[in-house]
Amino acid sequence: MSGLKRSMIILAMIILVMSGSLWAGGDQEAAKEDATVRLAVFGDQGHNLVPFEWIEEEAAEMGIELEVIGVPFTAVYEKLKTEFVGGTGAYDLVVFYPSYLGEFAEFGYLQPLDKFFGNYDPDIDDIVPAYKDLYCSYAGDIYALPYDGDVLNFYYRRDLFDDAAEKAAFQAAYGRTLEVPETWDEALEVAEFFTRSAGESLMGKPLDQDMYGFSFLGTRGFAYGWWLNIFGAMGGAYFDRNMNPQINSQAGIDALNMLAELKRFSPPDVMNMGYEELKNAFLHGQLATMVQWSDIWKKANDASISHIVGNCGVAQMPGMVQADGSILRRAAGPVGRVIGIPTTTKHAEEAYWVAWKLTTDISLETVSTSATGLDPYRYSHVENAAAFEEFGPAWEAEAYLSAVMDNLGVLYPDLNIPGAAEYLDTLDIAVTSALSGTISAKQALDEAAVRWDQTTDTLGREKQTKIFNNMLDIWAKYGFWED
Amino acid sequence: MGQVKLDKVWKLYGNFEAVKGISLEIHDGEFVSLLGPSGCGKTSTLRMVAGLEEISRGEAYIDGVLINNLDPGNRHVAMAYESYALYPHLNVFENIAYPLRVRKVPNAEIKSRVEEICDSLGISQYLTDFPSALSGGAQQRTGLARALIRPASVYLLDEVLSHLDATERTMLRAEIRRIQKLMDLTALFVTHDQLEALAMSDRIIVMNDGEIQQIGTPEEIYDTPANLFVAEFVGEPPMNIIRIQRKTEDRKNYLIVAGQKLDTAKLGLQWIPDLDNFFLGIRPKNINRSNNGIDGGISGQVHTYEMLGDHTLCSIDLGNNDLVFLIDTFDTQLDLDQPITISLTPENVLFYDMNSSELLHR
Amino acid sequence: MSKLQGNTAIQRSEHRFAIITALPGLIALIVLVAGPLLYMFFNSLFIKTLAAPIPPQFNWFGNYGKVLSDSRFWNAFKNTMIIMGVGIPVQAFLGLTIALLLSKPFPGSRVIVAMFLIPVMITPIVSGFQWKIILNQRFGPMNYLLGILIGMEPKSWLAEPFLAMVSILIMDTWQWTPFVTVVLLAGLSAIPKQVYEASSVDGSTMWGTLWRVTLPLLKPMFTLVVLLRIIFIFKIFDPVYILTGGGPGISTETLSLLTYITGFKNFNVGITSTLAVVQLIAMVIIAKLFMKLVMGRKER
Amino acid sequence: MSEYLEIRNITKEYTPGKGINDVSFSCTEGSFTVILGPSGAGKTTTLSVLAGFLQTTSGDIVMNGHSIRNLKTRERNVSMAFEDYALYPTHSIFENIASPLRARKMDNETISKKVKAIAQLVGIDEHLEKFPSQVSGGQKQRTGLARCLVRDADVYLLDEPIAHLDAKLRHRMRGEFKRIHKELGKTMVYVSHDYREALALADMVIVMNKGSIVQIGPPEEVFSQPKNTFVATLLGDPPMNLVQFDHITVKNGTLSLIGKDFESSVKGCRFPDMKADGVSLGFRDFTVELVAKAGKNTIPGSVYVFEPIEDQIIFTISIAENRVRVRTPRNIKFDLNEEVHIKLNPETIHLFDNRSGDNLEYREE
Repeated sequence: MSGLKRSMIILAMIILVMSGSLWAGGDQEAAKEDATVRLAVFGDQGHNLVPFEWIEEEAAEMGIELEVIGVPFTAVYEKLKTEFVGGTGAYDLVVFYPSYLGEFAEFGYLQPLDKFFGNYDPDIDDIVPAYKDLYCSYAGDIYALPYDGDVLNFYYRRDLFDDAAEKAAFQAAYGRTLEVPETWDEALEVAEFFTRSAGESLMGKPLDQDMYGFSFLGTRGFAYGWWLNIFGAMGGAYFDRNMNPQINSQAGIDALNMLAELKRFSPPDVMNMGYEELKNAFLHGQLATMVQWSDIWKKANDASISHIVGNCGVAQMPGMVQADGSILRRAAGPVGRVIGIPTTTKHAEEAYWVAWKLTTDISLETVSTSATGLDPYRYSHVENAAAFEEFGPAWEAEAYLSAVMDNLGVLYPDLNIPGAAEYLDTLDIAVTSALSGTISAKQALDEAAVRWDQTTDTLGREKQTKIFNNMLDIWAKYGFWED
Repeated sequence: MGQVKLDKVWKLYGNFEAVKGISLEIHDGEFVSLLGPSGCGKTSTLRMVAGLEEISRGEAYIDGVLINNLDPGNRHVAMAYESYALYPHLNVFENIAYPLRVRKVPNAEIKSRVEEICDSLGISQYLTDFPSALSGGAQQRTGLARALIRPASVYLLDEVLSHLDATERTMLRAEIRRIQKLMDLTALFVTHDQLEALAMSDRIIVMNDGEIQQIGTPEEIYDTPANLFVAEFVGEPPMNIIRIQRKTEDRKNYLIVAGQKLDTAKLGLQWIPDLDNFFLGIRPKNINRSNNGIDGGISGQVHTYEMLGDHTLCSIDLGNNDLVFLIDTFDTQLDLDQPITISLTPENVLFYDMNSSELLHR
Repeated sequence: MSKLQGNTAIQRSEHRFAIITALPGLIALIVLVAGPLLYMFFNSLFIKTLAAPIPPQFNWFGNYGKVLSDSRFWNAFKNTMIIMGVGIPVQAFLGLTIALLLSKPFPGSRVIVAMFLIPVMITPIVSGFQWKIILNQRFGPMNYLLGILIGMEPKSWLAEPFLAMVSILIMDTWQWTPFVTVVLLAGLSAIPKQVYEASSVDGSTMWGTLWRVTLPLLKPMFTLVVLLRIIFIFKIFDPVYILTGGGPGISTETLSLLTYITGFKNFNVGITSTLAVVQLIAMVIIAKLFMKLVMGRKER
Repeated sequence: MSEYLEIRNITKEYTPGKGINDVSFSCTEGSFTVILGPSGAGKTTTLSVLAGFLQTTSGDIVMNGHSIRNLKTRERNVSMAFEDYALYPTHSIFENIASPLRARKMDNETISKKVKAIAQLVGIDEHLEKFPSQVSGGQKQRTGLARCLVRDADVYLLDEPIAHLDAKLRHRMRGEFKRIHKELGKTMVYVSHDYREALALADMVIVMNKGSIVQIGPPEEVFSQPKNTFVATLLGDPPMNLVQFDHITVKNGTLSLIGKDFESSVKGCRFPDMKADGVSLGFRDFTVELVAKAGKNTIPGSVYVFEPIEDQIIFTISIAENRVRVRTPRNIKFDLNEEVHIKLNPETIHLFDNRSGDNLEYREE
């Protein structure tokens, strides 16, 4: 048996070594030796890379062949980072999430794009400013062009809010008119009001399934974004100017408690709901309100998948009432997609053409179709309601676009300094842990704050502080931050 | 008590008839061997008695009790196996103690009984060893001890000597026989080795092709095999079977053996079958060399010979490649191809029918 | 060596030949096994990250202190141990029961054994999504079945910390019980049939034979399969990654997932290497403890 | 007859227990030598040294007056048959037999002729077109033998060539071997662990044990005049009986045996006068009689067990701690534990030293 034991241990070592320390290396793509330029495009798998197919013919005329390499949603950072660290130049064009922009630009993985603007004008001023400056720029230079204007919006069931009987019932219960909530406190009341079990009545008809007043995204990964909406509205910030974590401030705790309150009126499996689950619950008519990315409105009006066609209301994110009586609103923008050009590419000009084509030339088409999950990010998008009319009447498309525009206007940007992935993962764990009840909000956020400090120390406090302050400067410019 | 009775017992595997309605009885205190070549049905028979195989048809009784539907553990049988079937994870003591442990016999009694049986089988020094550390002989002794440790109506021994080397086999053969006799046990022993069967048995049941060929004492089986199968199967070297043609000329009977015409009177034969063709069977020991030229002799040439210590085994070519064997004394001087004349001991000559292979009687 | 001196040239060349032929394998072994292992240990002594362009900093065993005082590490360790402590006994028991049922061939048993291997062969991604659907709170068959069978309220399998862990155990058990079964079946088929026959003639009951003969003889295979499962559970990734992503919160985060996140999300080379070394040590200790347990039982 | 093959003081050491030590013997041209011994005796090592598969540590091998010690196998002109056949499974029986000839680039016609002749001699000529997997073990063994014999070699080395056959076939092959050897008239060295083969085939038997030669002699001599108890028990089935005595004396041809519980004497022995302690009396089962009453030249014992075999009975008799086997005609009847007496034949008894096992007669010489 000792022979067996010894070999088991050796086996164990091999397995561990294989699983723990083998770093995936990118494949080196040898450039073709003919006139056609072959561009390796990197991005997350799925419908968001579809527009690359649309431009294949046109690209071919330009002497460009596109090879699209898709990876799973959650693997974008690890693959890209691995590739950049390895520096093999495997990709010519990369689609990624803007929270990594700071890190990638800071370390010189990406090249500034301003120099190409002369060739093809990206119409920079058409881009919603917050997006342009916070998600595409770093240290004053444009490093990426926006591709997907992700921002969270407040969704509600228009039919429920318009129903006379429900209005009356709400009036009786809460002593005010049933309206789309302006504040998170109102949102909570509305959520409570509409949460009903199967068999109870809704709009005068008995429910054949449970109805929930609200829902958020609770699965691990981007849940922090839903907390950011409230945290931002409460005036919270990631760090202060001295790089002290602020997430465990009273605002952070209150925001997390508010989200926990809302969870009471959310589906029981909300902590395992991701984009798909959340979307499906809303489209199946199980949710009265929810917060989601901008593309949901398009999906909600697609009769092949939606039970609530024509009833999907999109509104500005609720906020918090300030001392002066005004309402401070913040809409988080987790994920999002931008296109950048790695410094290692040999075909930057061709790559830029592709980026320009998709983000400028045909950008309206890419955001106004149900074939993609891409969302508006240009003034020209929101001004072209007609392009969205396949999803609903003009007035509704206009209302949708104006809500999206409003929310983009109060964007609470993802942290995009180096180490953002680690900071945000830590934050996400704190939020989901507290929400799942294993730990108190304060404890969770305090722990996260400690870890943030450790991350900052590992990455170099001085440098991180400087970079974050640059970010805050931009925030301040748009009024997202007041010193 | 220890009686076994099989009444028209069949063993069928699908369409294959392994045992074809055999009937037999084993009496109290008797050592009976089932002898036959592999595939003859002897092991199936034993396993049916043990309860390891279902009895397809017919009835089996132990001590008068119908056992067809009894579990092996309830049949009052004990068994030892060709490949020992020891429990590899138990030491010799525990292997032997197993049947007692199963019956919840008190520890002290187990200890004394195991020690006693190990003493008589000469394995006392191995009690704490595991089977894998033992020689084949010691393993089989352990297997036998495990079978003998508890009282049983009948002890079933399945080819228990086959895997042992020659010396061990001879020794254990004698010891099994001695213990069986001293303890007055009833035993059913399966073997393919005719020598073992002859040496150990009170009675032998020769089987072939699922059927009983002959039941008898070792002497009966050896001296008067009931058919050609038994004649050739029992005895080493086997019985010489010589094709004979009978000719009658001038009222005298002649036997034509390999083209040689022999006078039956001069051969000393009292009786020959009233058939034109038959087989003559004679054991090599009952063939003698005779001097050249004497009547009644069969002439041939030495084909091969080998000295085997106390005797020389010689094969004689009678012509037409018909070989017969004879056993001679050790000091015989022989040469290959040397001419030789042989004679048969008349009282040991047997005749067999060519068609039925059965022994022909006067 | 003195034995070699009297040897002829032929023999000496034989020895040389033996060494030369064994050398490539030996070198490959050292390079493939010892190399990465040493490199891993080396890295664990440094503050080293790829998330920022800072030079590696020698830190003695600081990383170990950091890891061992980190509640998230202990949480992951605890979760791994729970999966091991609950999953392995359950799988061993189920695997043994099924193996015993299948050990006597009956019509169709080969087909069943073959079918049994399907969970092992299905890509973890696919089976993960399958289970995600099965366990779905609203339309998953699990809640539906439990509802009509025992009238249970629908459960949020993947959304509550306790149930999420149960779900992972269910999927892991579904995935690995067949493996345990097949290994034990191989072990069972290696037990000579005659030993069972001997036991039945010796008068033992079915249970007695199981307890006195089958189980003791199955022990080596059992030990092997449990050791393999210990190692595999240290590596457990797919069910966790796909079903819960370690959530809610970190309630189902395992050591392997934590290592993955530290390595491929945070690109912290030093800590990742430290985690790997700590896991290796933990695995060796647990395997040793288990072996001690198994060996100790032998001398009764 | 000249010494054709001489082995001089060969020693071969490699792993302990597998070598041979100071082995010397010689074979005359055309002789049949059998090396007999249990496994581990060094038989196959000796053969491998002769074949050149193994190099000797010291000593010399002389063939026809020339040392071949430093020649490689292929330079020695020896041919060998192996215990495990070592046939080429992808070749037909014919091609297997032909392979040594093909290796020597003979023309097809000669090969065909030689293969057929040898195949007929060993009795495999009807199976030449078959493949090894299609023939029985005995036929495989014959094929291996034919392959060994087909070519003209100075010496044929046969390593247990019939060990894997069943008893009846082995018996037949023994006879046929004799024939083959006579017809070929070649020098053969044959290794076996079965004394029957040695007695039946050999001109000269070399008994080996633990890497050394124990006795060399013609078969009758090795059988009836064993040099020690090892040889006495290696040959014969049952082996020679040995009865231990504390003390013996021989005076004027009368052997006095003093055991633990009894004394006996045997008159008319050929032994010279002597006194010795710790001696075993040896006799073969067929040289003695079993009688009911003590008498001249008898030793007492009791029946341990008796076994009727064919037309005889083998009695196992306990003499104190010793068990001996005696063969009697079928009409002798004694019961278990009954007292009996063994009547010895003074001509055929032997005395062995208990400690060394040596035959005292050889020691006296």
